[in-house]
Amino acid sequence: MDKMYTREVMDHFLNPRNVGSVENADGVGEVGNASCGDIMRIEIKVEDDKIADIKFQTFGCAAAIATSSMITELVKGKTLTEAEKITNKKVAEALGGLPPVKMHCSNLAADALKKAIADYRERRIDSDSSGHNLFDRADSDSKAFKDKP
Amino acid sequence: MDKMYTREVMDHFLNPRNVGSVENADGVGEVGNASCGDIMRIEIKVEDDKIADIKFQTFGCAAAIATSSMITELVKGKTLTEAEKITNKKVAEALGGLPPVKMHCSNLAADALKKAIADYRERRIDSDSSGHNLFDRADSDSKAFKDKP
Amino acid sequence: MKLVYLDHNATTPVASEVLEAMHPYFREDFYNPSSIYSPAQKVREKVEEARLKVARLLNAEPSEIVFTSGGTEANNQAIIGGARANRKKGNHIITSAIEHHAVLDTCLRLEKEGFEVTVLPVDQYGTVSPESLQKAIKPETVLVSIMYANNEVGTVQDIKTLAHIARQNGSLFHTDAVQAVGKIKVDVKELGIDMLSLSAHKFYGPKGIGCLYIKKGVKVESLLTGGGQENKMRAGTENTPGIIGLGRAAEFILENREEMEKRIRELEELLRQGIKDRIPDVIFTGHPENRVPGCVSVCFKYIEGESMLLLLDQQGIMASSGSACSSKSLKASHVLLAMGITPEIAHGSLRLSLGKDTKREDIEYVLEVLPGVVEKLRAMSPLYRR
Amino acid sequence: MKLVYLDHNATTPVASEVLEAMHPYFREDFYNPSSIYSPAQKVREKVEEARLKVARLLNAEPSEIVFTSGGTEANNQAIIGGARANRKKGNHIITSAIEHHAVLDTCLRLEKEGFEVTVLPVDQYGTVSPESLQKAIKPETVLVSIMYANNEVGTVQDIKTLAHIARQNGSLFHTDAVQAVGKIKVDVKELGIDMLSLSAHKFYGPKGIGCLYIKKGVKVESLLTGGGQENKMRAGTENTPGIIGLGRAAEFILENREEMEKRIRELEELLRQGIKDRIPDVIFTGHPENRVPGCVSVCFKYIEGESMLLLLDQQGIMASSGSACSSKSLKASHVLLAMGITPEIAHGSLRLSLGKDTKREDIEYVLEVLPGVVEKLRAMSPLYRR
Ligand SMILES: Cc1ncc(COP(=O)(O)O)c(C=O)c1O
Ligand SMILES: Cc1ncc(COP(=O)(O)O)c(C=O)c1O
Ligand code: FES
Ligand code: FES
Repeated sequence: MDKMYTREVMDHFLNPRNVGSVENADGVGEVGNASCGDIMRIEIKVEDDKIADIKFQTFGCAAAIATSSMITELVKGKTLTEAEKITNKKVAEALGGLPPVKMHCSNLAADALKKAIADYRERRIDSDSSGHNLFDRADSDSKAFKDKP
Repeated sequence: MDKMYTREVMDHFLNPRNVGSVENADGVGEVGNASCGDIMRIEIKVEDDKIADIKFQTFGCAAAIATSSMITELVKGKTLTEAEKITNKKVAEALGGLPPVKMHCSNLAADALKKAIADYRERRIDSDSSGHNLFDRADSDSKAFKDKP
Repeated sequence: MKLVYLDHNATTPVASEVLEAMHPYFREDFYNPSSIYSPAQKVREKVEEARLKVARLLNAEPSEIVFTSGGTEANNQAIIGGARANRKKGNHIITSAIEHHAVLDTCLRLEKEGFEVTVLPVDQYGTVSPESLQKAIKPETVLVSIMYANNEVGTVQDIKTLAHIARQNGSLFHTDAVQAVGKIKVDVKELGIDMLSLSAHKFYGPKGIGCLYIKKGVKVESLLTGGGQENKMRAGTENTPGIIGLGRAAEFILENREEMEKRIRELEELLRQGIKDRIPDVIFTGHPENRVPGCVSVCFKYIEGESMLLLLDQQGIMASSGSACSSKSLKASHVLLAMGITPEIAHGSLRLSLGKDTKREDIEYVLEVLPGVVEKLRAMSPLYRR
Repeated sequence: MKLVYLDHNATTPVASEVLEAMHPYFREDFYNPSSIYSPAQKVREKVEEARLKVARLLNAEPSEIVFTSGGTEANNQAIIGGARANRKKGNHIITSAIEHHAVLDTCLRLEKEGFEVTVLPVDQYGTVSPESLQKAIKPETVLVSIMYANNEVGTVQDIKTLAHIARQNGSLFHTDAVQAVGKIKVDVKELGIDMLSLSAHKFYGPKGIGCLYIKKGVKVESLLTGGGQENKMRAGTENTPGIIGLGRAAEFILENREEMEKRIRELEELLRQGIKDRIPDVIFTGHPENRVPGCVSVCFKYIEGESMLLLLDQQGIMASSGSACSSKSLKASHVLLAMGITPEIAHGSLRLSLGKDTKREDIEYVLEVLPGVVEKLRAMSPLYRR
């Protein structure tokens, strides 16, 4: 008895913004689980404490893809503090709402972003103190890649 | 899932033969029960041990009416011994069969006839020995008339 | 031969508007409404639109409507599902002596499962008295199921008062409104009931579809398990043409019922008066006033119903009877017997039920034919004294 | 936009012959077949004629056919009714891991009522091995219910052998043949089964009607109680247009199935080969040979089903998926999981099911569109390494 997706959801699903990965990302967040049918990965480039670039990759349903796309649009250019304030609810609202059964996957987007920001912050501390290679780390962070057959 | 009535049943129901009562009947048989929805009354006139006249009255469904009509046709002119041999099955067969749910009311016809013959025989003994008025007896035999509001 | 259909309580023809509304969903828009692609989603919308229309007819919310395969399933669902889901409250069920078998037999089935069943009596008009319910109800009463309008005699119950008694006692109240919907105004909120059954084919919708209204918050176990359709309340691929037809029929009733009722009541009066004037020894059954429109239930003394129906059929008149002889049971109508009518008289019952297309000339034709039929059978009857 | 319907396992359009056969029974011959007057008796004859046609399709006797509101009700009726009526034999039920929810959930409901339920596993092709049944069956086994053909992957079981094992043990054998009837030959006598469910809308009949075959002498409790229709096995006013439509669809299948099967199998092969040739990293699911015609079930690695369906829908292609994301559950298809497919891969499942009206150009169109859809989603997927 659900309504199908809103026009905004369909727009972001069919024409997703900011798909892909950021070269030399400063922060990477990945949430979800392939066995549950959804994985969302967000990579950010940070300049002046602002999100200068952001890309996503998503394995999941149309709602998952649309929320990923929408959140990248919402936070691009924002300061990290502003970006962190984005809630799952805000993303869903920006999409004109999501069907109740799809709320669970909309939760992924804000979580992935927060994780990416946290990763960025952590790396700064790490690199400040130990100078690890950032790129290596981002890559090994992905559980999904390890699962890949 | 029953078939409806055969052509013969409908013919005897729509154009029942020998409806009514026999004046100064020699034997009367009544079976059934108004509360069960069926009463069959057969009156006979006997001459030379043969059924010279026979009439029926029936309160009941089409099958009850048709079997009454059919049995009167089957036994008219027959000797009492021949008439007594008529079974309910024979009547049903003569009608080309009856739906299974209607078998119970087809049982009435042969029973009513047997009762009429038995009544005739009994009266002969009675009248031989005690000379009771036959007509009175026939009338008081009817339970149904007493029930009548 | 002239055909006169006076058996609208048995079933009704699908209204042309309704059939037209159903038509596209057999072949063109045949999609499964649970499918994800847009043509199927359009069918889903139509299903939800139908739900809204049914809800509107009953003054309910769309989410309170569960589509079923008809009145029988709705009644089974309400009684079995309602009783089982609320067993903790108790194991006592109350119903009435004049219910349709879909209610009565279902209650008796629950009796075998350990429920206690009280069957309330009715008066000579077929009315259940609120006092008898008040007396019978007890803390363990899980469910009360009393029909809105009776199918044989048309008597309408005071559902509002009965439901109030149930509610005061914390018992669920269900009503079988199969014979009420389409004939009289039905407002679930005003009645204050928990569940209501209806069946589309009784009001110019298609056969094989109906619904159960379940008030928000009322717990009912589903009867059929499977694919999770109807909000997990009724499994099975949706009968989309049926549902859409039911919706359209509901709309039709909402728009036309009052005008129809007026016209039908007039013709009914004509028929009643005509029978009274022309045929002696008749007994009209059902409540003298609280009756659905169009139901003329009458017993002709000394004769039996099936024979009457067949003679009427010979002349193109279609009707029904509560006589056992016209059914597969051997007992006369439990409804008439419960009203205190003797079996003998009950066997002579005839039900003439009028509908939206019944015309004055139909009634006149029946009044021409019926006296002869009755006379012919009475002439054959050993119970009748000329 | 070109529309290509490849979801015939979900539902099928009513064949024009079938709709035509149903048509008179909505309005003109709308009579209740339980009524006594001749126009109603003519409808009764048509209902019995339909029963005969269905019986003929299955090689059963007409008296062994009970009409229901669909496959779900038939399954519920068979399992609940069969288990309850034969409880004295024992309280153990056997089913398989790949059943439709109408079977699986119903067995689980009986589990709550005190029955013990064994769910047999399947191999990678979705086949239930006779050995596993032989091992699981015991004196207390009342009922074995194993589906004939699976709705998601099309695998056909060796019902004859499985039924033989049940019979040897004195257990009832039921098969959900909803996806088999219309696609392959079904002969209840040859199979030696006790009960079989089918649903009209899966083979060009209407929605909301189906039937349960119950072998003569097999005791089954009725599910719906009420008016005594269907020889007391299924209460409720008969859905006459539905029943007559089911009968006509059965006749249609009897006449056309073989030719249809041949044509559909050819197109199916074209589709399979085309997918193999054009798209890397695909896994075809279901049995390589024992499969109903027209069911192409395939998993595309690294992507998810619902997104695929919606992109296909954008181009007019209608299909389905066993992905949880396209359903209301959160688990991937229990069928694919039972076959040992990992959840990750199961989420990328697509089912393309062909039907009688599928054309070569439809397949060609899908082969044009599908690679792009898969590629677009893979490009977005974090699981996919270009
Ligand atoms: C294998 C199987 N069994 C049962 C059903 C249920 O049939 P229906 O939805 O017609 O009740 C379906 C289809 O939905 C099915 O594919
Ligand atoms: C009062 C009443 N309840 C229930 C039913 C059952 O409805 P259906 O036959 O549509 O299942 C009927 C009619 O048959 C009825 O008159
Ligand atoms: S990713 Fe599965 S429901 Fe959205
Ligand atoms: S007299 Fe009642 S069934 Fe024949």
